[in-house]
Amino acid sequence: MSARWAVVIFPGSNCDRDFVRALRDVLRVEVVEVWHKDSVPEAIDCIAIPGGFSYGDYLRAGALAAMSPVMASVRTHAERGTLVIGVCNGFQVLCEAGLLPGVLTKNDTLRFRCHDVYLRSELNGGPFAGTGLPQGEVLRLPIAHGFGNYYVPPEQRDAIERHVAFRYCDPLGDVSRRANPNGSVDNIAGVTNAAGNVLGMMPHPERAVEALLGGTDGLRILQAMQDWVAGVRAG
Amino acid sequence: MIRNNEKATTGQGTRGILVTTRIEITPAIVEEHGLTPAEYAYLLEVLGREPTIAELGVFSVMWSEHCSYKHSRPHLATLPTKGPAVLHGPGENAGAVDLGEGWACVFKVESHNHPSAVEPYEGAATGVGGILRDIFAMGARPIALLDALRFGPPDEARNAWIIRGVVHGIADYGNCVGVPVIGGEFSIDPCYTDNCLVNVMAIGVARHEELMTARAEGVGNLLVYYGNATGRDGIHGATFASAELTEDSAEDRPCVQVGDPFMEKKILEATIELIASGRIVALQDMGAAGLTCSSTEMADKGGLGLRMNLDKVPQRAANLTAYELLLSESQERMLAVVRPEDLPLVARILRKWDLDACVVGETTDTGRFVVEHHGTVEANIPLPAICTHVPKPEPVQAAPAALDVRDWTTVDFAAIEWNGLLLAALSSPHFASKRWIYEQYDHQVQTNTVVRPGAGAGVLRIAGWSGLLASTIDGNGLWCMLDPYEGTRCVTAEAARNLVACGARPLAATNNLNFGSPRKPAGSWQFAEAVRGLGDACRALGTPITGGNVSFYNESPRMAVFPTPVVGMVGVIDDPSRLTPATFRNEGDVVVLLGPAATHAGGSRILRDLTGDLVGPAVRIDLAMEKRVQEHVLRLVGDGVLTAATDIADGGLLMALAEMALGSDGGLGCEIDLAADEAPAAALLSEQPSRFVVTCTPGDVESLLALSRDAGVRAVPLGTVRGGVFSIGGVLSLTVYELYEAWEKPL
Amino acid sequence: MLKVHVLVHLRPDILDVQGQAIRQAVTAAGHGGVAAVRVGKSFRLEIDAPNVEAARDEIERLCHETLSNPLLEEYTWEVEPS
Amino acid sequence: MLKVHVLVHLRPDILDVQGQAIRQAVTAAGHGGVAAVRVGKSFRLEIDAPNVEAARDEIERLCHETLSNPLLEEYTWEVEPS
Ligand SMILES: Nc1ncnc2c1ncn2[C@@H]1O[C@H](COP(=O)(O)OP(=O)(O)O)[C@@H](O)[C@H]1O
Ligand SMILES: [Mg+2]
Repeated sequence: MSARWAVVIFPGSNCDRDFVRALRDVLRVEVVEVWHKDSVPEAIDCIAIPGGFSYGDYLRAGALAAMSPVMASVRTHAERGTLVIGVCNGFQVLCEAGLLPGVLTKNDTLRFRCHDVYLRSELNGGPFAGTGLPQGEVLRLPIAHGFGNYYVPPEQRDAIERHVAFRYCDPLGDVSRRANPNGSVDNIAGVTNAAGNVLGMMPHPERAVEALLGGTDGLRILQAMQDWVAGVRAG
Repeated sequence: MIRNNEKATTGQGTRGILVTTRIEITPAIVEEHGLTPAEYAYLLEVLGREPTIAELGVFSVMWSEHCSYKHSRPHLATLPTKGPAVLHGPGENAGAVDLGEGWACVFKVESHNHPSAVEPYEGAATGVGGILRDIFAMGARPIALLDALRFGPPDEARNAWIIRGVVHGIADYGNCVGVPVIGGEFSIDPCYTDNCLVNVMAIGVARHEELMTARAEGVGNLLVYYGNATGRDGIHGATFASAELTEDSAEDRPCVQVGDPFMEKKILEATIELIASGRIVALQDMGAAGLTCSSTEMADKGGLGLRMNLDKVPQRAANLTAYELLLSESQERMLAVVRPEDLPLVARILRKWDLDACVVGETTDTGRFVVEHHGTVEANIPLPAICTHVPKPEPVQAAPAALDVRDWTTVDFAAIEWNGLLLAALSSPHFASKRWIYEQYDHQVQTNTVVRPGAGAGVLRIAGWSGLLASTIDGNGLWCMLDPYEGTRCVTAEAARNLVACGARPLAATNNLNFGSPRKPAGSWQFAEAVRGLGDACRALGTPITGGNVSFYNESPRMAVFPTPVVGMVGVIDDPSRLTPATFRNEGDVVVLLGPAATHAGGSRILRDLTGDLVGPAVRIDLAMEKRVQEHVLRLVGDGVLTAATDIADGGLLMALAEMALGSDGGLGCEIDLAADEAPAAALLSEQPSRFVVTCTPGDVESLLALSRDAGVRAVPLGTVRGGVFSIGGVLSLTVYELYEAWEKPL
Repeated sequence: MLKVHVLVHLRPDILDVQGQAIRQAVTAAGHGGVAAVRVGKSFRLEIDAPNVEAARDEIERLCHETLSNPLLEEYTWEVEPS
Repeated sequence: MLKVHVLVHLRPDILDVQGQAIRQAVTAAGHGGVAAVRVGKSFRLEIDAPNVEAARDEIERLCHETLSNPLLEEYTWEVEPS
């Protein structure tokens, strides 16, 4: 049984079409596009909040989108256990909306960075890893962001440690300072909420789903979500 | 106060109309508007009376070089613009070519040199905005950008500031709108110190039936304005872009525009929805000369007239005058021609994107441009006078400028230590890795990027189309300074060669002609020669010109830029499996040079940087030979013989080999031997065109050489691909790591 | 050590695209009373100078040449109590 | 119409990389006396309210929920003479 996906679109989203294409043409699932002034329909299993520059990223990345009408329905879904994945700007939106801990600030290099990075998966099973993406596995995915520097205040670090999903690492999986492209605390590239059904990450899984474009590691995350929904349905 | 609209409409207005603006048109004001006495006399004749200040402004911008192409048009008319693939040639917002299977590729290049020289960030950003609007105004979704950048040496603080600002401005704008930058150029020469060159090319795709034009039709159709409100920014930008930069330009404040990429993204999406609705008659963005140029060009193309009411124009500054409203170059504004019955639907689509549909006028059958403001007619001008029948400038006596050229043989090559020369060249900003630039650009958004920037042409897939689209942008001011005719032919050939190297068949070209003043003999002659060269090369290579842009007056009191035509080209890889890399792939592959022997090292970028001189003679090209070599390489690619290919251009064979090593993932280098009788200086530094470096497996060498012999193309085995080492027997020996350390120098 | 606070805002005749987008979004989110927003930059500097007089020229140059682009922006500065 | 000026700066315990980069750049450009730079945002708002009291809660909410992110930033605001 295939999952039903929603891709949320804000004015200024620019990875929405890429996400829809990855889901529809590569994963071959059913996708609805949800405009920011509308609500995510009830019968949805997975919500994707794509990258881009929602509202121009004016003020702070993701801050204005976090206030938009569609986010109320995303919140309801998230509380109910629907899987939510926010990528890049989507991650920033989820943090600004308080659905994920922390905040993303300016890269410490002060520059936008677009290139491939390596990520170590810290997920121990669950909806975004399942059995296909073992803990410690190294993925290669592209980043493209100017505000990917993940920050949580020191007093919250312990609390989120269990929810770290991905860390920037070198090709061998070593989490080093050199492998950190943006100054993120503890090389954090992605986190989940405490319940484990909301994931935010700066690297772009939807850009790594075809060998022609340089890699397919992103598919492993999307496929895990797909399998998880199928598993839950199957009971 | 007069209200003699009637008289004005019939062209018999009297001086009385001046009362509406209360500004007397003195000779000083006329001169300030860049009109010569002869041009002003022609204006008076056309109008039959003195102009209002608003009219003077309209004539001034419409007759400026930027809008009227008055100096360049006779030359540009000689360019080849037709071919089996051409759907729209020059004259539209952008050119369009057929890709097959119902797909069209829309592309064009634009410059934003002058704005970038005074406000690099906003100047470059708004340049990106402008060229993107040209693409989506044609009904195409922009899918890629390429940027050709030229600056003075970055060790001067002001140059460094301009460089960083320009790159940052392009990055912020392109990234936000979500169009990947898939290639470009970055070149340094002292001649660009006072006038940087910022040329941006955009590519879009559309289904044939979605293509839109800027030709208005029908009387009584509405002019619908949408996008940002109009302010005072950028007033007289077009005339500004047509004048030399002087000391005062820095304080030329009102010309600076700010970009709003978020608004651009909204008008992009809205425009694509509007066109898909089938309810748009014609469309144009408000670029140079804003509301005036966009509205009058659409009407004139359709042989119509226009009535406009400026009170209806959205405004974000208080008390804007008619003059300002007509000439403002506020960014992110579009103008559509819509049938009255379609207005509600158009407005509904715009509202989805939080945009308003503002009806600012309508088409008429009078052939005149009639503008009202606060109940007064502020302009009433016959359209042909500002759109087509522009005054011809007096021809400038074309004489070749005497150049101080040093012959390459006078360079003391015996004193050259080649290891050091190569490392120094690699770490110079001209040749150093451009990673620091293209990593600031989102080059993957839209998930079509098959070959990312870094080595050779950028390559895109287009979903739903069986081929791959390759594109490149190339220029070489040094070659063109030495000989604008030959140089431009070589530049055009280089662009085609870049495409051929990755396995693409060149399809069509666009160009940006960056020159000094056309009113001076040197500039005028260089321009004429360059255009002649461009035309020759495009005819020989079968790549028609579908559009372009001219940027004159790239000079200051103390220097003029080298004549710098920049050629953008698109090509098609019919069989995606034949995509060929530009970098070494396998240890043990054989390295082969294809093309004529090098005879001299004139025009060499490395010798220019070494000596500070113009080192000649000029590089020349045999276009028949060029075409033969290109066809041969495409044949080899088609037969699957090549494992990698790159063209030889600036930096000669030496740089071509170094770049093939530096771009390879695994640190592959090569061991090369020059023929015993070959002098290293000419062999390694010559920028002689029509040459490629290719590699093949050892098993394929014999057939490669045999095929080359049959094709009449010289093929010389040079050596072998080797891990880690980069050596040229008897000349230099380095490790790939040493090359890399010198090359990877972010600015 | 002198504490100097510099404010840089766009010139009034230049479109403040950020301010415009922020105003629209906060209005849509229910802050109906916000009629206008203009965004600028604030720099808090510490300058090694005994008093304002000694630093005035330096501060002016800093503001004019580095912290603002006079083509687009205007600035004000004041010394803050330390 | 109430004119409100909001200043948002990074919390003091957060490294201001941008401020640091600016300090280095101005030092390199010859402004040796600049010992520290911290960068923030300045918002000039016009709020449709008769007086400060009526608007205080709204302004606080705006600053706290929208104009700043309390994890990173702190804010101050004041009403300016109109
Ligand atoms: N300004 C730029 N923007 C984007 N990419 C660039 C820029 N300058 C150079 N590049 C990329 O870096 C690579 C090397 O540049 P260059 O040596 O000029 O290439 P080529 O010899 O293929 O013309 C190319 O892939 C080119 O597209
Ligand atoms: Mg090149």
